[in-house]
Amino acid sequence: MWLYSFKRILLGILIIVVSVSLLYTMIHLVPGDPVKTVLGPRASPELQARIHEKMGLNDPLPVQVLNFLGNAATGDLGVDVFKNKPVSTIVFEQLHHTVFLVLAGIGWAMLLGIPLGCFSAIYRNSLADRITGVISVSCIAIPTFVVAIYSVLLFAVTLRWLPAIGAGDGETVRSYLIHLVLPAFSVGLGWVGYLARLVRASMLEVMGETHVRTARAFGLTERTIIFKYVLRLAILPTITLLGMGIGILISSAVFTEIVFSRPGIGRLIFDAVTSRNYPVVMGSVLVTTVLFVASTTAADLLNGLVDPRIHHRGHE
Amino acid sequence: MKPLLELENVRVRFRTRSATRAWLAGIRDPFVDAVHGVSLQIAEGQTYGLVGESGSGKTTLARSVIGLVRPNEGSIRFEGRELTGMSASDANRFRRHVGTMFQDPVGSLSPRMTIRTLLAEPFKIHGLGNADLDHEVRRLLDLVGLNPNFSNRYPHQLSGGQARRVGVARAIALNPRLIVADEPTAGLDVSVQGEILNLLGKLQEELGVSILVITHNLNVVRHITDRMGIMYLGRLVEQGPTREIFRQPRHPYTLALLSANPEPDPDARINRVELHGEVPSLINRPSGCEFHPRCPFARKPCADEFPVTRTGGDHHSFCCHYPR
Amino acid sequence: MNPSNVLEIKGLSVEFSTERGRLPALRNVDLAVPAGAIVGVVGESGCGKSTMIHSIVRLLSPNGRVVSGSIHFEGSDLLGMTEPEMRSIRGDRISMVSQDPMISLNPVLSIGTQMVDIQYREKLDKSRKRARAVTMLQRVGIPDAAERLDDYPHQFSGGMRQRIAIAMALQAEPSLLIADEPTTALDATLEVQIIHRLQELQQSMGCSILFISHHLGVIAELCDLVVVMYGGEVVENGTVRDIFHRPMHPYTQKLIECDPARMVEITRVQPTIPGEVPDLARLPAGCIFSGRCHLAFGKCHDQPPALAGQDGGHRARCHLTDPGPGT
Amino acid sequence: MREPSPATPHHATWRAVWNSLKRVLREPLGAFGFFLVVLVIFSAAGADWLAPYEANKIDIRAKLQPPSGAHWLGTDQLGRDIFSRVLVGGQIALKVSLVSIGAALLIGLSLGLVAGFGPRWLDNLLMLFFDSVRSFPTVMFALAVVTLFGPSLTTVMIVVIVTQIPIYGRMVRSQTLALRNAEFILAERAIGAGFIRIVTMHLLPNVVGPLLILASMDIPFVITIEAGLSFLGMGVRPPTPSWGTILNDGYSYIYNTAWPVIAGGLPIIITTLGFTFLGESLRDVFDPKLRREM
Repeated sequence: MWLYSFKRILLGILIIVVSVSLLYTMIHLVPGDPVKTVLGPRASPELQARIHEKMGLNDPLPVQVLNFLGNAATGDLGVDVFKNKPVSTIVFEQLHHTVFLVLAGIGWAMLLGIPLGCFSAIYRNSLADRITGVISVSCIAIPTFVVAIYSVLLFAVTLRWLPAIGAGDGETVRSYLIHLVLPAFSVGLGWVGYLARLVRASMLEVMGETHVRTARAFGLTERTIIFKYVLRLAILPTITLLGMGIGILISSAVFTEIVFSRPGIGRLIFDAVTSRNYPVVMGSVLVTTVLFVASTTAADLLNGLVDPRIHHRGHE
Repeated sequence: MKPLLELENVRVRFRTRSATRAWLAGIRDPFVDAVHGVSLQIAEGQTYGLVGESGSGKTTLARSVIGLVRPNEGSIRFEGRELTGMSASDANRFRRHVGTMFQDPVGSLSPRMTIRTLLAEPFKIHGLGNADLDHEVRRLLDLVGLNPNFSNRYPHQLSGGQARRVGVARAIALNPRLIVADEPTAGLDVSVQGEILNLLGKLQEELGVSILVITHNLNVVRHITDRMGIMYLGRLVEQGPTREIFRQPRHPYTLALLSANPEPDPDARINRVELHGEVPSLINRPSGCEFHPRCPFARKPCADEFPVTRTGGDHHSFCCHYPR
Repeated sequence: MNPSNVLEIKGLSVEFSTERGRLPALRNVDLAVPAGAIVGVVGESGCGKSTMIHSIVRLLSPNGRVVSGSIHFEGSDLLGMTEPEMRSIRGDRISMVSQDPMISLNPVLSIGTQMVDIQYREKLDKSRKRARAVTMLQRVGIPDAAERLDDYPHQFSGGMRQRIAIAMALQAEPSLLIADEPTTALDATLEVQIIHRLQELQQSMGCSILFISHHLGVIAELCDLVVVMYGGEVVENGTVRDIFHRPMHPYTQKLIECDPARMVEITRVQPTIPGEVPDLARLPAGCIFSGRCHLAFGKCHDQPPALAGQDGGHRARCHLTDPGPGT
Repeated sequence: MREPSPATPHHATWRAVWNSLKRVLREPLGAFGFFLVVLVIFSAAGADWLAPYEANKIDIRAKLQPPSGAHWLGTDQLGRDIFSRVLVGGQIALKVSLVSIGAALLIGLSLGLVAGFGPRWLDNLLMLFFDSVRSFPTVMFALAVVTLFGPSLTTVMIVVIVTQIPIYGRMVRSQTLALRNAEFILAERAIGAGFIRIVTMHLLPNVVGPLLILASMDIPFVITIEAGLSFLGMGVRPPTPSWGTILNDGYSYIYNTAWPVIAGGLPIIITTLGFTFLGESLRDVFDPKLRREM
């Protein structure tokens, strides 16, 4: 097992290094001087040279990439030359908003989606199952930002039940939570469908396997069979999906954050992209990539813990 | 008799771990011998049966004969010509002379092709595309006893026995000198098994081909082969004329295998040689005679010394310290 | 019902509804398993063996339905039971060993957990249940059973897994064990080991076994009584000697003849049964075997024969052995 | 006895397609999805002569009007006819998704075959590449690309192509690895079939079907990306209409009128639902594993 974990973590680090290097290289291969783009055409040559020096743009590209990665490993993501503030500070000022949003979204999706999937699998082909199926598929199909806009239209503009803008006054927890309701709803809705479909499909697959028939033939109660013999296996693909889900949500939070004008890492990147602020783009993309890889890796490791077939692979 | 196929000291090694993994785990030799030191000959028109349980290396050996697996040591000669290390085009020419049947009757036919396409394929591959393919397809179907309108069907529309017949037709399409048949009766009901065996027998008589049969079914071997070899852990532990081996098996493993074959007669009294334990893994080959941990007759030297191969008349050879 | 029988099936018919319509997979099947006996069921693929055992434990797939007939087990009708009543019988009075040991155990639960779970009816603490599991594993020949209790199925070889499956099935000392081709997936030398172990355990526990196989040699060696099935019907039943020495039905005769192990003389031309197993969607009007029977005559093609012969003894479903009423 | 008719494989293929279509249409959801997809395709294809107005024609006097006989879906803040813009936007959305999925399919297929058949190190390298691209969440990647090339339709397509390649590549690779040692492939090798013959005649026919179903189920995803990026102002450049820009324009005026938002969102919902329902029932028909459950 530890060999498996070690390999999986190593792979995760490798993936981060490769993808960030690719991005870094791409940014620097694009024609045009990023500094000029940032400072505008009328900046003095001395200022340009100083910023060049400060951003380490005079080194050859591989050195730059290595420097960036090396610094990143120690927590230094570079400096935002506009605000003269470390990028890491900027990123971590915003990150928790996104994390709360994602956890709230995936949390309610899990609480509803997984039981719904189990229910559908147990009563498969019933009317309730069919209706759940249609609703789940529809939830998956409708894009998050459309859900977000329509929910603003319905709950904020028309019904005026909930606030549409911002993350609260920043003083009370209650206000923060109220402002979280609609964003979390839109972020999670598609995942309710995803989880319900996946849990249903994998439960049906497991329920068709011979060992479940064996368990039935031993007269085990339906409760034991479903919750111990079936769910334990059927949950494995769900864990993997959740790992990916958290990663995907962190990155796609930008839509929800724009629609609801919430602070967060998505919005930060969006603003940085619009103003072509490369250090902030790089820094925040690196952080989200790390989070993405970390959550998928964690899911795989969790899978390894739950699934003895992976667990024991090291011994053979 | 002139041997058509000659194997000498064939050894096939498989990698068990990648180089880096083996290095990490501290294994210096990350290989196993799936086939080790196998020598055998098949004469023209002869049927040779290769018997063994799962993991004995019999399928690997067959695949090295048809060139799907490259032996690491030893030589394979077909009509006196060396096959190992042959150029790709020579190997392809050689393939015309060898027909192959794989284990799974339906699964060894490409699923999205009609029977007609499947039967015409050997001709196309070997540049005989201008032959009257429709005629050839009908001839082959007739030869294996299938109605010509089977040619428009797909493999999944056939029963096991019918698919097996198509497999036979493909194997004999180019008039080969040798047919390699891997478990030709696997997955077929008893009543159908006989049909396939009869078909092979008939074709052998008409076409004069040699057949190498790989099977775990001793009954098949007993009835259709001239010579047989018994494999255990990648080695040939005994080989000789089939009648001779059934009459007097010399290696204890052969004895156990033959006696493990229950007869359909409630009054048959079987002097059964029962083995202890299970087949060891190829990674941990036992010392000395590799069969000794399971051998009911093992004595002291068996654990230490590898037995030499002895010959007991009429090309009957066995690899045992204390043959029966 | 005959009180000396543990299991008695009478006139069992089962249908499956499929895309091709209703398939009558079993028709009018009679079968009896006397207490303490090993009854073998022989037949080729598609003869309805599996459907029959799934009907006994009432675990037919959802599109299958029992049309008529009764299944009496220890005096009570299994088909009339409620689901909880049926569940109290499964695994306790009737247990099963299935064909492929690689897929019949739950892959993510240790065998100890699975063996403790199936003892849920016993009022014992967990350590006692584990101890019982170890004893049972030792009896089927698992070396180091106590140390391996927390291992998972994938850590055992195929032969070991089948032993574990047998241990689980016999744990509750059932009165009937249904073994569905338990040795088909194993090599010959292992097959012999396991059959002998099964025989020993049957003798020491005194249970009955319904043993399904297509391997005539195994049936001849292990069983006391034999039932021959073809195309969803019982075509012949009798003692093992009746069937192997005095087969009455042409199908049984041919089947035994076809087994290459049977032939003392080495022959290059093997006997076969020409033709194909009948399509369940288009059954013949007469005898189910008439299309392939070399002895079939006029009546065979339009009148289905009845299972006839000695009551409770050697019987066959054939017009040749049963001239029918009025003659 | 009947002479064997020279049925070409083409014949059989079309008949199989027709049969599966019939099976899809028998399911209410499949039929509904099929209907929606046909509707979307027709309206996009015929956008030029179906649209009552020129999509970019500004008429400030008629701004933010509710739906009426003259403007079926009302007008936006510049008085442009939303119905016409929706039709033209649909054309763009479909074009983007078909072109980019097609390109990604071709590249993914080739890379997957290379990974499946090539040497171990190349396989590992490609897998690392696939995993790296995938771990770059689509939206992040899109933003990064927009930073480089600026917002445009091409940018959207590049994003889609690059992010979809690993999905198809991985699938083709795993299929190839599974089939590479399948008995029928070994049998072909044994009769001397060459590499190219094995790939084109025996491997691809067994890989392409599932791949196409997968790709058809990706169409809604791509439409979402296009609309989403355009919504953020990082896709199609104004004034070219896109469902995303229609939504964005409408969102700014959401407290004035709800119609532009509703009109911009509905086509997205209709299209994604249509393709998803159709894709789901196609998969049910083609995936025998699921069919057995029924």
